[in-house]
Amino acid sequence: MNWLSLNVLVFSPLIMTLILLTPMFSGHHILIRRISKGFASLHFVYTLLFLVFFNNDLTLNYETSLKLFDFDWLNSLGITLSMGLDGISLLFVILSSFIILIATIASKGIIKSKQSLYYALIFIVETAILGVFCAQDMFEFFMFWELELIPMYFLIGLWGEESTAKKSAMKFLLYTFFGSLFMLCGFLMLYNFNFISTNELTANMNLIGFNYDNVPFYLQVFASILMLIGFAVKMPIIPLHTWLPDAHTDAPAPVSIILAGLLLKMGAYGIIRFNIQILPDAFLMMVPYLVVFAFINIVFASIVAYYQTDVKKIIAYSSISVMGIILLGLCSLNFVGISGAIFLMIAHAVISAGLFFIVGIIYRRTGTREILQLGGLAKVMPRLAGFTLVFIAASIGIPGLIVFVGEFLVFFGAFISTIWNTYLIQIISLLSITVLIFSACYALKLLHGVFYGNLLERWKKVNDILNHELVVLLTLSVVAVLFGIMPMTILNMIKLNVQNILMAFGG
Amino acid sequence: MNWLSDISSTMLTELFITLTVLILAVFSMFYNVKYNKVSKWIALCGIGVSLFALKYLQLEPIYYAFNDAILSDTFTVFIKGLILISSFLIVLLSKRNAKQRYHKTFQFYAILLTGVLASLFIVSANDFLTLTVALELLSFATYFLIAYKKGYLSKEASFKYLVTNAFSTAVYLMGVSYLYGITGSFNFSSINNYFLQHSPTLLYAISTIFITLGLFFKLALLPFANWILDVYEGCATSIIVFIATIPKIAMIAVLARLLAFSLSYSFELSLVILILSVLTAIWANILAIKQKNILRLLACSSSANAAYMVFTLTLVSVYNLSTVLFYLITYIFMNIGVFAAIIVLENSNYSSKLHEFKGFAYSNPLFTLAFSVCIFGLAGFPITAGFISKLYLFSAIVRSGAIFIPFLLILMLTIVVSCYYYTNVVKLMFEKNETNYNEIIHHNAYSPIVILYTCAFITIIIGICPATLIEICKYIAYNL
Amino acid sequence: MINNIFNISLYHYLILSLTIFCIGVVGVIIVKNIIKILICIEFMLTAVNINFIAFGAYNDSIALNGFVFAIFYTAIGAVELAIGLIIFYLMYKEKKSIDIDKYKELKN
Amino acid sequence: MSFFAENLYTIILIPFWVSLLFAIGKLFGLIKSKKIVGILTLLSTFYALVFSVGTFVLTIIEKNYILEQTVPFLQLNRFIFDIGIYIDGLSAWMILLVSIVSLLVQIYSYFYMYSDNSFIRFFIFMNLFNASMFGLILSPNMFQIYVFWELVGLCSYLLIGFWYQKNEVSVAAKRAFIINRVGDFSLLSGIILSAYVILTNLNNTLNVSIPFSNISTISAQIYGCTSDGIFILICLLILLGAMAKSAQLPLHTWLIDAMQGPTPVSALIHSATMVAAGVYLIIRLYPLFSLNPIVLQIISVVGITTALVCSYSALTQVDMKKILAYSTNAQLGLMFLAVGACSTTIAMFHLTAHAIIKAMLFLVVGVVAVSLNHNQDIRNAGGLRKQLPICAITFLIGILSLSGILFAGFSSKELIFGDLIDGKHYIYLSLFLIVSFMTAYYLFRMYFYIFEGKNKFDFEIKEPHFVLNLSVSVFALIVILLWFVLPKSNNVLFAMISHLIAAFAVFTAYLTYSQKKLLKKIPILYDLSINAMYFDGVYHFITKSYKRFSKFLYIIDKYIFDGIVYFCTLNTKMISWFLSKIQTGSVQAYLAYSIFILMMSFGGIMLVYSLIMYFSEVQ
Repeated sequence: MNWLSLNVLVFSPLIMTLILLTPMFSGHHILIRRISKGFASLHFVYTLLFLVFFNNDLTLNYETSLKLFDFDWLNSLGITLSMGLDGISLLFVILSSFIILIATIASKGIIKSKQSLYYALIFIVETAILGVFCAQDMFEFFMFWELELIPMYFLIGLWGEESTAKKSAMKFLLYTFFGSLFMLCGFLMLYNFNFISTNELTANMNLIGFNYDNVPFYLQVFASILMLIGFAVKMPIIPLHTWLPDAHTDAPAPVSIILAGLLLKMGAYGIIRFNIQILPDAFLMMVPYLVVFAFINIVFASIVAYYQTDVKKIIAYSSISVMGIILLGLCSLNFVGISGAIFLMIAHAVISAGLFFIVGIIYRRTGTREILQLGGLAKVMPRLAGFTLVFIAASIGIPGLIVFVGEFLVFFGAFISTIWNTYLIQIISLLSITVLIFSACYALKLLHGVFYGNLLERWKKVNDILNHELVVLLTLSVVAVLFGIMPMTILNMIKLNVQNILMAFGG
Repeated sequence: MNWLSDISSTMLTELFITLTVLILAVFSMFYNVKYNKVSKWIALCGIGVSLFALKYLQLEPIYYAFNDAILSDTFTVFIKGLILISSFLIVLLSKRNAKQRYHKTFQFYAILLTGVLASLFIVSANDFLTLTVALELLSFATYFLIAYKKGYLSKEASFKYLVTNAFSTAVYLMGVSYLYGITGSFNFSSINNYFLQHSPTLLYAISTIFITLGLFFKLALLPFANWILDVYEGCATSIIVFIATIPKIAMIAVLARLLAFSLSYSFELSLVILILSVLTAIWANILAIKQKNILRLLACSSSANAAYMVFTLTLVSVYNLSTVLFYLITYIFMNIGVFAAIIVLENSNYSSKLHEFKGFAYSNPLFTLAFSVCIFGLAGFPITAGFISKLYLFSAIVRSGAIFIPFLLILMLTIVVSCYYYTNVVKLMFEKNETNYNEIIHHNAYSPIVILYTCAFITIIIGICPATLIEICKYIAYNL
Repeated sequence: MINNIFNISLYHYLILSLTIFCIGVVGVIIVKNIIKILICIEFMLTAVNINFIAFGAYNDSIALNGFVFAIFYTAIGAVELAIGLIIFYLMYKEKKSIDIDKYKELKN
Repeated sequence: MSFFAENLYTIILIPFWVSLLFAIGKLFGLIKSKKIVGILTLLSTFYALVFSVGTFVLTIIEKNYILEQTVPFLQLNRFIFDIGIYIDGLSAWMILLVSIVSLLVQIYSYFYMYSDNSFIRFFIFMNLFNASMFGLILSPNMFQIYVFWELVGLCSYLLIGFWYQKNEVSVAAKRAFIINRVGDFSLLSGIILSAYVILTNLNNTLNVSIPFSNISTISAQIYGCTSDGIFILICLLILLGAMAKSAQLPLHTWLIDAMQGPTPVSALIHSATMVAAGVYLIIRLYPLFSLNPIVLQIISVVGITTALVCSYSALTQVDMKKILAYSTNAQLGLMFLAVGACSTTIAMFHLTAHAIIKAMLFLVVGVVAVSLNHNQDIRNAGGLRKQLPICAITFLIGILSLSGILFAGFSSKELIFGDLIDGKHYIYLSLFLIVSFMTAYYLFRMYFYIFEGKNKFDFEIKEPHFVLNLSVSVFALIVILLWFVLPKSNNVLFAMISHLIAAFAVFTAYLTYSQKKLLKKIPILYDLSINAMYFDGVYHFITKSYKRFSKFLYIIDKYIFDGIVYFCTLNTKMISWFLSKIQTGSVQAYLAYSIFILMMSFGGIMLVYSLIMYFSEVQ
């Protein structure tokens, strides 16, 4: 088991970037595409090996502190590049490597220019995301968090289809940068709390601890709010979400697969790691407000999604509402709610990847994403219609598919959470179940707008999906059905971690 | 009076620099156009020798020479080393500018080295007299350097620099006179002892404010910040590198020493400096958005970074000084890298307008990579040294007390604005250039492109493993 | 000796230097003629000198630091003004006018 | 015999695997001939029929035979949600009924849909529906009911929107699915609320969703420990779910839209099996509902009002399938009434009778429509008695039984009538009689229009496929057989009254059939009936206001959240423009700014200093 090293896992995509950027690949695109697909699948297999050796009864922590050129990163400040995996982060590592594999396969027909730079940037983003999920150190978490900003900026800006691609890429960059700086301020306050109480500098997430006498409660709440702003920007919570619809509509399909699949999850993962684990009392005090935000997120986004005419905007707003459900799950602070939220994160990643890929296929063939101009494509593309039906049903929450289990657990957990004696959370979770109706409205509008109804003249000659697209859609739908029917495989993995998360709340 | 031991332990480097200046001055009278290449080499080996001489200076206990006029300790030696290294790079970069006026290359390097000499003196000054004289010498050198470039613009820039500088030195001297009035002596340590016995009055607060605001001129902080935009646009690029680096290092060293003892007595001073530096950060960053010329943009960024450094300096704790030093070093290297890139562009005669940058990513990728690494370093993105320095800076601000967090949040907003205009530059390079296929010609001067790649490499290396550099800064800061 | 007769104290000098300083400052800002601006700068510098000499005389009559500083600084002030004139001359060749508002090429 | 009961769960899995097989076959284009598809589906339903007959016989032999096989689907540390099967008298009976009807309808639909080009897709959805319907009936607890509840809703959406090329078909499917989702929402919240009550008050039980094995004990505990308000809320939420599924009053319009689907679909799903699921759920939860009389009252009121409204609006309909849809609505209302006022067994009898009859009527209408080349308007279909004799006879048998004159319908209605009298619900009784009058009227009116008089069409009618006639006649046979099976209370009073009402209804139907202009005399009532009490208008208004609301929210999102961000950027750009403007380039301006800042800092210092002096004196 010693050859399973986290450093290889996290930094191998970075090395792949360097290989791709060397001039020897500049000419032939097919070779670049094949190599990156091969590497992505190799990397996915490697992450699965971690799964094999991960015995989920004890939280096996791969505590390895990275020694780069034998210099500890910032040892004098107590900041070490230490990576570690436990149940939740292993789950997300596998998810991110799977989504990146899907994205590389999916970008076959869609990316036509500057392939080597494109795949290089994709692998930098992969390192950043893996780094975020493996980081054990606060500032390392922050570094990887910021590392994916520039590549994503260029991915959206240079390969975006619309004319406003550059503008929305800049909006994405500034918004997330703004959020991450607030998060950094929160980390620094935590770092300072720890120094005040234990008088030795350490930024390691597990060792951070402060006794309550010399750190006043209002400072803890202030730090928690600052961190929450950073995570709220990334996992869009309503007032700070305006970057998502623009970034999605202008990004090419594989990039928005990564954006929707993984980047939104980093926000939620951050809340679990920092707000719930390190500052439990502050989080407890903020729960009622967060629950209200979650409710607004769920209902507002799903109703707004109904009005959109651009297909990608509908899916973008739907992912905002699902992230609202995840936030509701996290705020329920009981075993069912949190494991439901984590399960829903995995489920939403798979489903939104599928939906964005389908939109990519449609855009590639018809050149437009407006519902008004599309229509009746089912006659011309029956197989794509079949797959869209599976993914739309999944995104609504039809049982037997992956999202239903997550949503059911979250609503159930939120309803029975006894954190606050007032019935606030019960009323709000009851009201947020209405999302079933609103999500059905926009999902059906999407399905009928694009596939049913009368076929326009110009889309007569459009051909059905090719085999590489079929492979992607088939794998995604098999995963959706498999974990929809047997959800316990995932829930068992994170059982132990959720329990010790809830230790602080007497869970 | 063992003035010989005084010189050997404190002023060896200044000695060698004065020697090279004299040699250059003498040669400038005899040799004309033919031997101007020699002048560069004389300057370089002069700086090399003085760098080598640094080793002999007194490190451990503070050595006061010439009855407390000059002092030398690890801090001054380190700063002198930094000044000499950056002056070495400047001389390398300024080959093309110097060559414009063939008969004047010797004079150019002579004046340049006098500027370096003046800043060495500023760093090691221990009383206001030597400090004022050295400051004036530095300003004289900068007047001529700015006015060096052909054409009217550099003359106007130099005149503006002169008038504002005169004004700021007047303010600075008014402060010094009042301080002299109170304490009766110019020497830093005696002033310090004076205030150990007597409690500081309002007059003391006013005088220290006058002094620091006067010193803000060279750092281009708010009271006297407007000149920087015009001077950066007006004078030759290598001179901008000189103005951007050497006076800044000297001023930071002087401010570190002055504020170390004066801050503890008057909290109004720290209040004024905090507010002014935050205002400068806001002013500079917002002004930079609209700039169409890369040089004016870098002017705003240099005044913004100076503001961040001064902000952290005023938070009373030794821990902050090491962060400021680290920030200073990384900033200097990234700045020189960016300016080297601009000099490379000017050598292949592109103007410094921003829209000239279009399409570089596709014509010469390696140049764009190095240039964007330096720019992202300035902006503070992950792998680069800028990220580590900003992170270290913020941890110092938060460490020195929760009261400074609102200030920190404002600084963070300005950093977001700065990230906009830095990324804007890089974005332009990736846009398609509809006109010609712009290729960069290196044949006439290889040193700028080499310096650019070295600076980019240094930023990446410091970004990845900054532990050693932070250890050095910590060691220096602790025994100021 | 004169100070005791007319009992001129330190503060009279300080007030004198402050007034000259303010005149210099106002002059630099108001006046349009460049030569006059340079002269006003000289005003400010001499005001500082007066300050030094006054403090030197009243407080620190033994060490004479103030006087040394004043001597040094008069020289430096003169050099500065000389350089100011040189640069003004170089500018003048171009614009042929003495009015400062002509020299506003570098802006916004 | 117990072999059938033990592995009854296979009847859920087999149709699921068959539909998956067809889906993969269609995806990769492996299916060559339509025969395999037909054979496989018929085999799976026949297999289900054999097993359900076996279990039904088992339940009859051993009195109250109960079998529960469950496997945990979700096991979080303290909560268990499990999936499996639960067999008792009620579910065995329901399984038998559903499998019989589905077998016959599938035989019929094999020949009916043979000419359709997306034939395989039809049978994918058909098998999926079978699997989820069996799962719903056999579910051991409320969680599994909800799971299959949504799946059944999805299948009905897919089958309604089968011919998606036409716009109004896809709109109808969309509307049906949304209204079903409203039902699912209320059912889910009901389940979660009851689970919350179970958990907080009696937290010893592990299984949080209400298991049907000890439904009575758990419902007693729930009733015991909750206030009346919450108890009624739980029952209402679950009831609303059932009402959406069986198209009761507020949510009944989707059943009318469902007629856009192919006729076998309406026969199987929208008349016999799926709509009965709501009634089945209420019967299953009868121990819970019966604890509080108000709930039963609500059920019966809902039932009777739906019956009245729908039968009234069926009087003047013109479309064959629409009339039958309204009649299904009305009969379901009667079943609700039976559950609310009489007893669950009577409701079950009426349910079975109605399922068989309505399926037969739909199949007959299917044949008639096909022979009139898909024209479903009764006005231009006259005198078919001569061309389609078997259809006429079976249609007549169906009408007679449904309007309570002869055969199965008579006995079930008689039981309801008898129980209403015993229970002394005279208001319900009178309304019940009005409803049966109206049913008799519109059924016979339909009969006269289609099968009597001279045929008002010119083309030649081809003889329908013999199997279609065969399956319809088998249904007729079962209807007659049922008459003997169902218990007869043979109270003469009901026989006399119902025959009288039916005769009067037939007479009025014939009267309005012969003189068309008679109806024009009462325009208001006629309009009220023709467009079904303007419920469609209400739903149209709701959808329009939802569109406007989402537009309003989008405007908020665009101009407030995005607006603020845009405002900030605009602001900074403006300030930067202003700042670059005040950089006028004149040295004097620069010095003026610096003096201004100097003065400000000094003013600030003076102010701060004086404040400190003031405060230090004050202490």
